[in-house]
Amino acid sequence: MSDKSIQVIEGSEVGFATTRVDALLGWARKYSLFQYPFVTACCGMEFMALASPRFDMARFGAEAPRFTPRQADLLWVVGTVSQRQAPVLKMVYDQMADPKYVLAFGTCASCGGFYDNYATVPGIDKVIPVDVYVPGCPPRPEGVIDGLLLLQDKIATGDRTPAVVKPRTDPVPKDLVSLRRSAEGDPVSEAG
Amino acid sequence: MSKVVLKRLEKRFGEAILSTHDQFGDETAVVTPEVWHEVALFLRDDSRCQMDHFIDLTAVDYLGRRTPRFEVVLHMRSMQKLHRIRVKTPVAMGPDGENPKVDSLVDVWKGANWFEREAWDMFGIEFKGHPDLRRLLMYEEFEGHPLRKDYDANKTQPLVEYREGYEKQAPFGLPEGMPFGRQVHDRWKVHVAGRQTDGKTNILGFEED
Amino acid sequence: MEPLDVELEDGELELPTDPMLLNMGPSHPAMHGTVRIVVELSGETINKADVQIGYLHRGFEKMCERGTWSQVFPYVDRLNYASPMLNNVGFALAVEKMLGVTVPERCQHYRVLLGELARICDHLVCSGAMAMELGAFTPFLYFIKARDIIWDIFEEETGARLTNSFGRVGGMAHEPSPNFKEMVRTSIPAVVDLIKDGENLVLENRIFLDRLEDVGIMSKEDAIALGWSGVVLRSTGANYDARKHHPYMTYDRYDFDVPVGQKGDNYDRFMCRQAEIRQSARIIEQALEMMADEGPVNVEDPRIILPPKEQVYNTIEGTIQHFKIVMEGIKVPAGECYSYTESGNGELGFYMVSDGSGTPWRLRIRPPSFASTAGLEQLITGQMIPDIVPTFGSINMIGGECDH
Amino acid sequence: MTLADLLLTIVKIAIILGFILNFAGLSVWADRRQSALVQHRVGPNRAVVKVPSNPLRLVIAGAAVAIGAPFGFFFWNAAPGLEQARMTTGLEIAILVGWFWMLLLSNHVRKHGADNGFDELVSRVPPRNYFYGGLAAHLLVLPLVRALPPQVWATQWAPGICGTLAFVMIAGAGFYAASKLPDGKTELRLAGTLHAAADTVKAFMKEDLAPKRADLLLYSLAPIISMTTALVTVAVVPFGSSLCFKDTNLDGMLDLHELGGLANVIDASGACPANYNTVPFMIADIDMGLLFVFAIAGTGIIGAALAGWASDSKPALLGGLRATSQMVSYEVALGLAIVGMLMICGTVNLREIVEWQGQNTWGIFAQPLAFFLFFAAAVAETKRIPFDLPEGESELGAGYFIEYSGGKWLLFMVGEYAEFVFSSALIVTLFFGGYHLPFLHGDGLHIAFGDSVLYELKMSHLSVTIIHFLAFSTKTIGFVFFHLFIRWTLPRFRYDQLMKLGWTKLLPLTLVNIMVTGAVMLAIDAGGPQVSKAMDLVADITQGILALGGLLGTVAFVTYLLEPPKRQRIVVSTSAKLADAAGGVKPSRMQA
Repeated sequence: MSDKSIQVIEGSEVGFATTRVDALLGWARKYSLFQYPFVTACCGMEFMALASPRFDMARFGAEAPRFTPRQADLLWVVGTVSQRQAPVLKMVYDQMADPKYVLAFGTCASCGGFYDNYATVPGIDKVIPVDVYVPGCPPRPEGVIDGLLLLQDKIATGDRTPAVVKPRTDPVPKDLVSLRRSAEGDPVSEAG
Repeated sequence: MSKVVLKRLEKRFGEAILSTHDQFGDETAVVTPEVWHEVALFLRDDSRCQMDHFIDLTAVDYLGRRTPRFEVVLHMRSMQKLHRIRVKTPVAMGPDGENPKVDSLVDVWKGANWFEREAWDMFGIEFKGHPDLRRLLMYEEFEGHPLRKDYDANKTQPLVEYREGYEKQAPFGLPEGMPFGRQVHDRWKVHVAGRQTDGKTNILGFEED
Repeated sequence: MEPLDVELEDGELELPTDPMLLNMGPSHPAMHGTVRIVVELSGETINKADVQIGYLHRGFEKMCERGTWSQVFPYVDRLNYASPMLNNVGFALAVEKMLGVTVPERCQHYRVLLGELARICDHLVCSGAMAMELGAFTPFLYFIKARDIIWDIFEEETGARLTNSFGRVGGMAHEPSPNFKEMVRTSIPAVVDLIKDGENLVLENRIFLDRLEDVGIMSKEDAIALGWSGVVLRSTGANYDARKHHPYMTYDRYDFDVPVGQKGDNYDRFMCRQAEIRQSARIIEQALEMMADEGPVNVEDPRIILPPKEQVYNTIEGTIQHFKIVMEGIKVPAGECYSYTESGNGELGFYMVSDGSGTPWRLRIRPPSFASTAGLEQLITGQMIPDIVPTFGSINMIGGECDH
Repeated sequence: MTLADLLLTIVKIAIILGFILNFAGLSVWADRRQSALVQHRVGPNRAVVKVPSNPLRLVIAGAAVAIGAPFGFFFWNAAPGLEQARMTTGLEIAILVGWFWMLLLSNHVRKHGADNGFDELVSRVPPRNYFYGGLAAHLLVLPLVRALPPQVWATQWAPGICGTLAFVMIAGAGFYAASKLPDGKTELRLAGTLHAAADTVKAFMKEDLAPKRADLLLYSLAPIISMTTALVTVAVVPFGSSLCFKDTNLDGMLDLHELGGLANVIDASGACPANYNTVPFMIADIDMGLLFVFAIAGTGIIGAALAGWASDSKPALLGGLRATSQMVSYEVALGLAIVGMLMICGTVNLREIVEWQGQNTWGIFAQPLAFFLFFAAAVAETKRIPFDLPEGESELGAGYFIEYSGGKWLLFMVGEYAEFVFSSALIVTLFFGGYHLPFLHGDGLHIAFGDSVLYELKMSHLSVTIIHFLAFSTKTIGFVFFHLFIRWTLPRFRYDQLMKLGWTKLLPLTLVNIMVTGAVMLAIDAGGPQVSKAMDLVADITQGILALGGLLGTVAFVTYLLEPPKRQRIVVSTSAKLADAAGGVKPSRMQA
């Protein structure tokens, strides 16, 4: 079903009603990303920080954790996926209901990182498709929020091509301390 | 500080103690595999030693450096006397490439259980008398023992299907390795990629179809 | 369903039943993503349990045999990823033990400071996650908020929030930043306040206490035989803390207590962690006083420490020295050595075999939570399914070090 | 049943279901916003709808005019006897809108800058001071209006002017807000509640999976049972007092043309005068009200049990078993906990129970122990923390609905949240006076202790009804938030602890409660008129305490909300500093 709606949006013969419905669907999916945290390793520590008050993932509607893949929309793969873990990941992905999105959190999930050996899968895209890669070992929460916003953009436009979060720096006013920064400044909001 | 333990060991076991040293301040005794279990029991129960705190059990592969090839290393500590000691025993591969064997210490210290399973998993050292010598860190279908020096660090093995319960199921995926190739959503073109899993190179080659 | 046409004898009123196998993990909210527990249930009671680890086996020991001694630091960071700085310090001490060098006193205090800050983070994550898995979400948020304050210090000092890779053989990567002491002094009271907020929510709470008390009891003898160490061992009443009993660095000069439990149940483990946070704060206060503001941080040994950047760029000796250390690694004398420190979870040991080259021949890590996870089976057998959650949470299994 | 009855019932169903469902949706969202509360703030929410500004301006201004118009229009021809009340109402509304508007404006200007001189003027006063000023004005008006001589208020123009003032304030606020909208398109965020709307749309359009070996019929039936039972029970809860329509043709039936004949003033008891038709503000005014609730809620167990069994999944089965045993156990305590209340009121009709509380005292004072027992059992019935074992997220994944996805799962969630809004409503009805407010009677405000009257204000039937509805909603919402706070704080029980609590603590206590209640009732009956008079005075005092406590609580709450959040400067993050030193890097739109 998701594929069809995507094709309609990008196709040339677009009826007014269909685009309206698709736009509504895109909007709803974008702001209601129930997540399945597939947390395995170090990045989980940053994932906790992301869910905690300072970075507050809830603002994006993407924090409600569902610990059953059936009810989740967004699969966060947080941390290294080993050879032993990979089949589990595949199983979890298969059990998710469409439309489903995958975010590779951190270098290990994106490409295996510096664990280039017999035990580690070099990137989860060897096992499941990925929508957004967030590099970093572990990535800063700001970077992950960038990734989330990128994913939201992609969902709204129906674009399923894999994308990578690029590094960027935001300007910081002189007297702004870090605690206030996420509270009010929210420079990332411009991208969303 | 822990010299007294070494002295008592030498007194008790005599010839079976191959050598002792205290390099970098760590008192060490090398014993023959035959008395391995006996030494452990003695160290735990002797009133002057009381090495009741199990610390570590592992192995080292000295491929090309020493014979016998493997050395099983045991660290322990005494809660009361604060002694620390290391006991090692050299073990060799069997004549037909059989796995080296040594007595299990699970009945001496409970904690040895997982450590021995790990040593079996990583080095292929069989512990005689171990109640449940399964692989610990790797999966059952994994072939070889990765920490042996002759196991190539890059050698990947096929992914196996997730197992419910204890029983094994057939592996899935390509027989020669992981189903490599970038997986993307259906709409997107499927890239074909290959990775040599046996050799040293591991280059991901992408190709538009 | 089978029809129930079994002939029942007099007095035999039992239905034919099979025990149920339930699989928890490896991707399960309470299993921290990396452990699988297969339990055999009778009702909700666990008859048998099989703990399977290795889902985060990343080949740490094999990777260490491929690079130089210094290149091990990033891998060490990711062992106990709740407190990377403690691992860093532990590994640096291990290599220094083989090299026979001692870092200057200022550096020792600096290492202690960063290490104790990391220990607070470690305990906060463990206690917070445990409370969260029991259903009390707010204490977790308070603890993470407190941890973020400490991470700010780490970021200021090392440039990284989590995986610092800040330790070096023979010193630290950088000397303390000018306002380091002030940052720590202002942050620690804020952290302790937040921890109090979080604790007030759970420690006065009958439900929370009922879930913890008398659940997952481990006897002292068993804990010792299992090779437990750290908080989990001390909670059983055995008094062993490497910082007290085998002091390293400047730990013998600080005045601090080692909290010891009585029963070895989940409550004791939780309380020992919380008490240890206070002790760490005490150590931090004293170390701040003792640490000199000026002075060298690294040892003055050109075979170990990289030369300053000006020398590398401007003098041929500096370039060569830099090249030798980076490309060939620090030459560690041949032999074997076991070095241990008290990490967040207990005794973190490194057993190293060197053949005299710049690369470790064998680097064995003795992970504290490996031993404690081995005891999990004994802890949960006979308990109920919900008891797995606090028991597993309180032994603080960290996948990175447990699975190597 | 006449056509008018049918129409009114449909309207009532729409209002009540709308209230329950909307509020269930909103509380889902509030449930998730806990981290923001810990940080003493509500973060900017990202769910945004872009609306063209001009139509939005029309809507805002139009709404303001529509809300304000009654005050400006009807107050000019005040009903005899109600002039003073109309005057007070008009002034109070004007003050309320005034300070609230100024406060918002001042806050807005402080954050986003001033557009004109008026903005600057307003923002010179800190937002909190507007609240304090408004509060003083609110209190001042009450004695002032009463002090005025009858020559002033008994005329037609005094209430008219006050009503017009209220109209001007409301309409002015609306127009000024409309003028503040940016040109082109406005981003509507609605405090994050749009996320709840997004959840609903998304869940219905999500793929609906079912396990291979599931029993498809029962699997599909379970969520429907779960949700329907939660919604049906609402039918017997009174959301407000009754409306009285004049029975012009005296046939005892409500006809369509009689809908215009709403009573102007009724007497203090709240009962309609003779020749008037009574329309209670509940969907079904049935005599066995409470029994109906228990009967239907008991059926809800089937939903959870079926879901657990039909899913063919081990965690689901365990969750279903837990749900069944837990709900059956606590149903007993739940039922017995309110027996004391029923004995005192002598009825199981919820409307009559509320009326009894209005005339005497709130249930919490009559049955304090029963309240706690009932509350604990009700939380257990709704399967929320600390009793959320059937879901047990960290043990069973998601418990009995672990295999559900998409729309079916949404039904479970809506059912669960509707259930807990409903249980809040039931607690309010049984123990917190339902729609009743202290000293507010059918004919207006009447503050009296025993025989000494302190303050009196006549009010029209319609305004009393509206206030009653608002009071009920506010109390329910308050309890919903109480539920949320519990969920955020408490850990969950273990299965055996749960059973022990239910059978060995709650159940005996409910029985003790029944016996004590019976004994006290007998004692009061034996005491004669002296005792019952004293009881009446005590009841009045409790009402006074409630009124005072409610006012102070509201003021404290608003003051707390207006408190600027405490933020400590601790450490400036390094990356921020680096960017700062470089003069800042221009943000660019992120690209793939």
